[in-house]
Amino acid sequence: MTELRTPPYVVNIGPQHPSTHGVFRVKATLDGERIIDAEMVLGYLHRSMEKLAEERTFTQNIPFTDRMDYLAAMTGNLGYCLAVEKLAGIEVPERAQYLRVIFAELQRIASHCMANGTFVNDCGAWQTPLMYMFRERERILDLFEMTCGARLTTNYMRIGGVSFDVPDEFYPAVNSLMAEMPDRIAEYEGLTLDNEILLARARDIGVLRPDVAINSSATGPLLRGSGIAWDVRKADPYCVYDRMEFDIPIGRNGDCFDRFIVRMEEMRQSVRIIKQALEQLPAGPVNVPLPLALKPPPGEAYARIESPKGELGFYLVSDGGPTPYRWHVRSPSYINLTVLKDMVVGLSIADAIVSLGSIDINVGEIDR
Amino acid sequence: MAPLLNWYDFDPFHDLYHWLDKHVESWVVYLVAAVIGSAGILTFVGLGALVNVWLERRLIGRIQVRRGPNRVGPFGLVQPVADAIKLIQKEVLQPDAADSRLFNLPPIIVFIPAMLTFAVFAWAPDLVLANLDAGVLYLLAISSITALAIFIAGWSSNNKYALLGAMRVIAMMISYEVPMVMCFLAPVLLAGTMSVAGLVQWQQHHFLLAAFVPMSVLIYGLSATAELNRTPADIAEAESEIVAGYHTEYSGMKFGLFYAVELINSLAVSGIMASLFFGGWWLFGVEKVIPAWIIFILKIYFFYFGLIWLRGTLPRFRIDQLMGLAWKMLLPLALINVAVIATEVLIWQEADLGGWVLAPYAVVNIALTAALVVVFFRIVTARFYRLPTRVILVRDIQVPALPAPASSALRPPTPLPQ
Amino acid sequence: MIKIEDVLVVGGLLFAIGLYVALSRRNAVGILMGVELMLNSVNLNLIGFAKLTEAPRPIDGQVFAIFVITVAAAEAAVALALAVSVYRYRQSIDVDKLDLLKW
Amino acid sequence: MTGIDDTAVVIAFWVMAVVTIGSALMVATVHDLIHAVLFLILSFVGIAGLYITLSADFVAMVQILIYAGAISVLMLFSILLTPRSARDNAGVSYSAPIASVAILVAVVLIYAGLSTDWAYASNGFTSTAREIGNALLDPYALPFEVASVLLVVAMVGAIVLVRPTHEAGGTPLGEGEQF
Repeated sequence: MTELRTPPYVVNIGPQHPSTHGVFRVKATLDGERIIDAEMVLGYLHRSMEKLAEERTFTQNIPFTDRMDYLAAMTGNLGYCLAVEKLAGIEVPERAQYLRVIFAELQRIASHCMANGTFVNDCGAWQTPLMYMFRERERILDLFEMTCGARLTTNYMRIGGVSFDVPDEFYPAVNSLMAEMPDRIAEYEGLTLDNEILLARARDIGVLRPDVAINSSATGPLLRGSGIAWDVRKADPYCVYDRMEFDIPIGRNGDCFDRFIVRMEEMRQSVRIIKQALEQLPAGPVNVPLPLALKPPPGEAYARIESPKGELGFYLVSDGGPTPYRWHVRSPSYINLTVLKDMVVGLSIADAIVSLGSIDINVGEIDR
Repeated sequence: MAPLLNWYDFDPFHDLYHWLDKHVESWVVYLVAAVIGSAGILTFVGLGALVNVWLERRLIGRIQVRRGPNRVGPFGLVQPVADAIKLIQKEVLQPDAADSRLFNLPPIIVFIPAMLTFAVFAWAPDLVLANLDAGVLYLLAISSITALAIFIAGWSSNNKYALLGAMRVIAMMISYEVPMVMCFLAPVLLAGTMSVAGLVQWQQHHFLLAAFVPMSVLIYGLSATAELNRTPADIAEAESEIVAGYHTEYSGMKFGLFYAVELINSLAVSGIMASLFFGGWWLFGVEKVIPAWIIFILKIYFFYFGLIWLRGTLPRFRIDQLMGLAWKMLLPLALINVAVIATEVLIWQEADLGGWVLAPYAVVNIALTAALVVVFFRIVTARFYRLPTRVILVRDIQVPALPAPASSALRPPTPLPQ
Repeated sequence: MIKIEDVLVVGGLLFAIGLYVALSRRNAVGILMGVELMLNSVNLNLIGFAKLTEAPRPIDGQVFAIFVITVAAAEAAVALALAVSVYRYRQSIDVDKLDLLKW
Repeated sequence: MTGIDDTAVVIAFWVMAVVTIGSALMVATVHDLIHAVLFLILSFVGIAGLYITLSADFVAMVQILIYAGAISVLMLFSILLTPRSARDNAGVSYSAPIASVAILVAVVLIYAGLSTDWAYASNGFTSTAREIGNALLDPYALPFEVASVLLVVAMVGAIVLVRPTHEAGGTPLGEGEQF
């Protein structure tokens, strides 16, 4: 099709499009079906969180982090709380640290289920893999619900710990889920990884070279898919990740398929971490008493965690008052999205959608 | 039992026909037969569309570990009616810049080939609405009209997604018609007739054609999904890529018509598959116990189930992959198939062998098909299995040494002014 | 009663319309459409003769029609390829503008 | 038997004739080239109907398959490959003399058809598909082979024509041209 020149024309993929995972627009210039230029247009979901946060107290800002990456609220909470704790110098009780790890990893599994399910959807499957993965995501959300009462926007992590200790019925539920999970992941893999159509759609599509990945500061499965073993949990351990044993999965080729299988394997590693954390879970308080209006000393702090999408960083500046002076988020979705243009120019629309799906963006986090 | 069997064997119609034949002009008989037959087919198709809505949603639900519609009526059986009422109530929008004269045509035009297909099916030994001499060719000819309707829909919507969908349909239709014609050639050669009823009759005397032309069955199955716009070949309405393809701009009952036609076409394709390759109403003598048309409908639904299964299982091809499949895989296979079958028929006729020769033919053809498909499949998929489909696990952070970045990236720090 | 004259009248009208279209269009595809109409009218006549006149082997008319359709398909493919390639060089398929051989 | 006198067939013939001629006239008169092609398709389908009334069902199927399914689709394709500005169905400025020539041709053809003394018959065909097949492979075997060669040549020719040459990668499209 490329040789037979047709007049180039512009197609707006989004903001209302089944595959943009929210409201975000790719202004694609097409020659036939081939994309010759792509321009990301962001801001349809901008809620001005960073500015709003400057008017609210440190504690009041936690719900914002739920609503950034609403598919991974736990990790959003965690990153912010870590930053505030670093700023104010708060020690978190050990049990809370373990609970944070458990819930962050559960959230990672849930988020990866969603990411991989929608990725196969983007490849054209008719919802089936998504439904399979939702089955387990549902049980994880049930665990969240029994612990903190919310399923999606959990607001569970608090400054100085977590809001509630886990109830008694949590342990059998999480244990049975963790016992089943490896089989389930094997089931997903059996259903997808050896499917030639999926391979044809995702192998060698949207290849991100390692040097480009590093130069564009991509993180998370996107970076690991390109074959670079980088994980904030290993590089800069927070909570109790340094006591956990887990491996970093990396891809070989840096294509969409590699990102997909990296996520698959990360789920398995998360199960490993959760099992270890449950074994080591000590007794004790789950948070420390803090004043209602927390006033960290003047200064700045940056805390980063490995969220399901990549490196989630919170940069906070305090002027000694009850509200942050500056509240900045390094959101992985936003930074990972910047490589999309390099990936998709020259590909067809279908491939562009697959590439976009493989980055696993969340527009709530991009636009904040 | 005999009187009971009568009414649903459609024998009264035969009597009516013979009675009419004696009393009125032949064209009146023809007209009456056509009206009754069309009414019967319309009934079947109308009911079929309703049943299929329920069946498809329900089965896809099963495949997707959920329940599917189960609220409206027992087992959600009234769901299609609820769907239809909803669709009728919805506002029918039309884009301002649409070509309004053309915009309203496609939902009607797509119905024509969908309905016409059923005319040549042999529902029972003597129950054919139009026993066309060139029935197989007729099936191919009218299937091309669907693509035209889809093209008009995509073109007149004045929507870029719709136009992309329309272009995809046209390209795909041209490509898939070729292997489809080729794969129909094989059974026609073997049976020596192009009439669908004739093919069924041949199978009654010999055996299911699927045993002798397995390659055609495979090729037709794949081409049919492309012709139907169902996964894995639903590139014309690829939801995740071009929203809804050619029917992006259709709403309300206009969309409903497209939806119904898709289901009816699925039935039609299943019917073609059942008649041409799997014996139509014939089933090893069972048709003497159960009315033949019930057997035929059951066969149709068997293949329809296969289509639903495919939809629930497979991702979608990319357009160029789909084209490649047609031209690089299906067409050579179809040509080989035709050559083999032609040779066999030649040997059969020239050497004046009996019907027994079909048994070794079946064995040879099935073995050949299996071998060829495996070989082609290996060749096509070798590229994807170049790399393992599992990840590498590493214990620790390791950042490989990268080639030095471009000069602009690293600058020596500028000394501060004194 | 349909006689051969009826077919010939229809065919003649169709041929005349095709001729008009072929001669009066500026667009190359339009000209091709006219040519196809003319070929079709010829086919109609051939099939009419096959059915409605005496012949030693009546099917010949239909065989001829098949050949005409074959040739028409080949001709359409080449003509449209020409139109596309002309368009590529001249950005137009308006035959009035293809006057390179005029001086 | 000097013609077809089955009432239904006669009615069908004239209905199809009106459809064919009417849509052919529309081809000559509509402004949008796409509409013209669609009317052309209707005309082709009408001609296929005429074939059926003249008991040429095989040729009718081939007609729909080739004309409505392939040639017109090719036309639509090549129209879509050209920009919107080139998609009018305008006639040349001197269309009046052409129309008179066409009318003259029609008159001559119809007069010739009506004035000739035809050997009327109404031939029946048992199975046109079989008869055509036998005719193609027996008396017309050579033309049949030649036709296949012609098709191959046409296909190769078409591919060669649209294949881009490297030095003349085609002048880029007009800047403002968009769909």
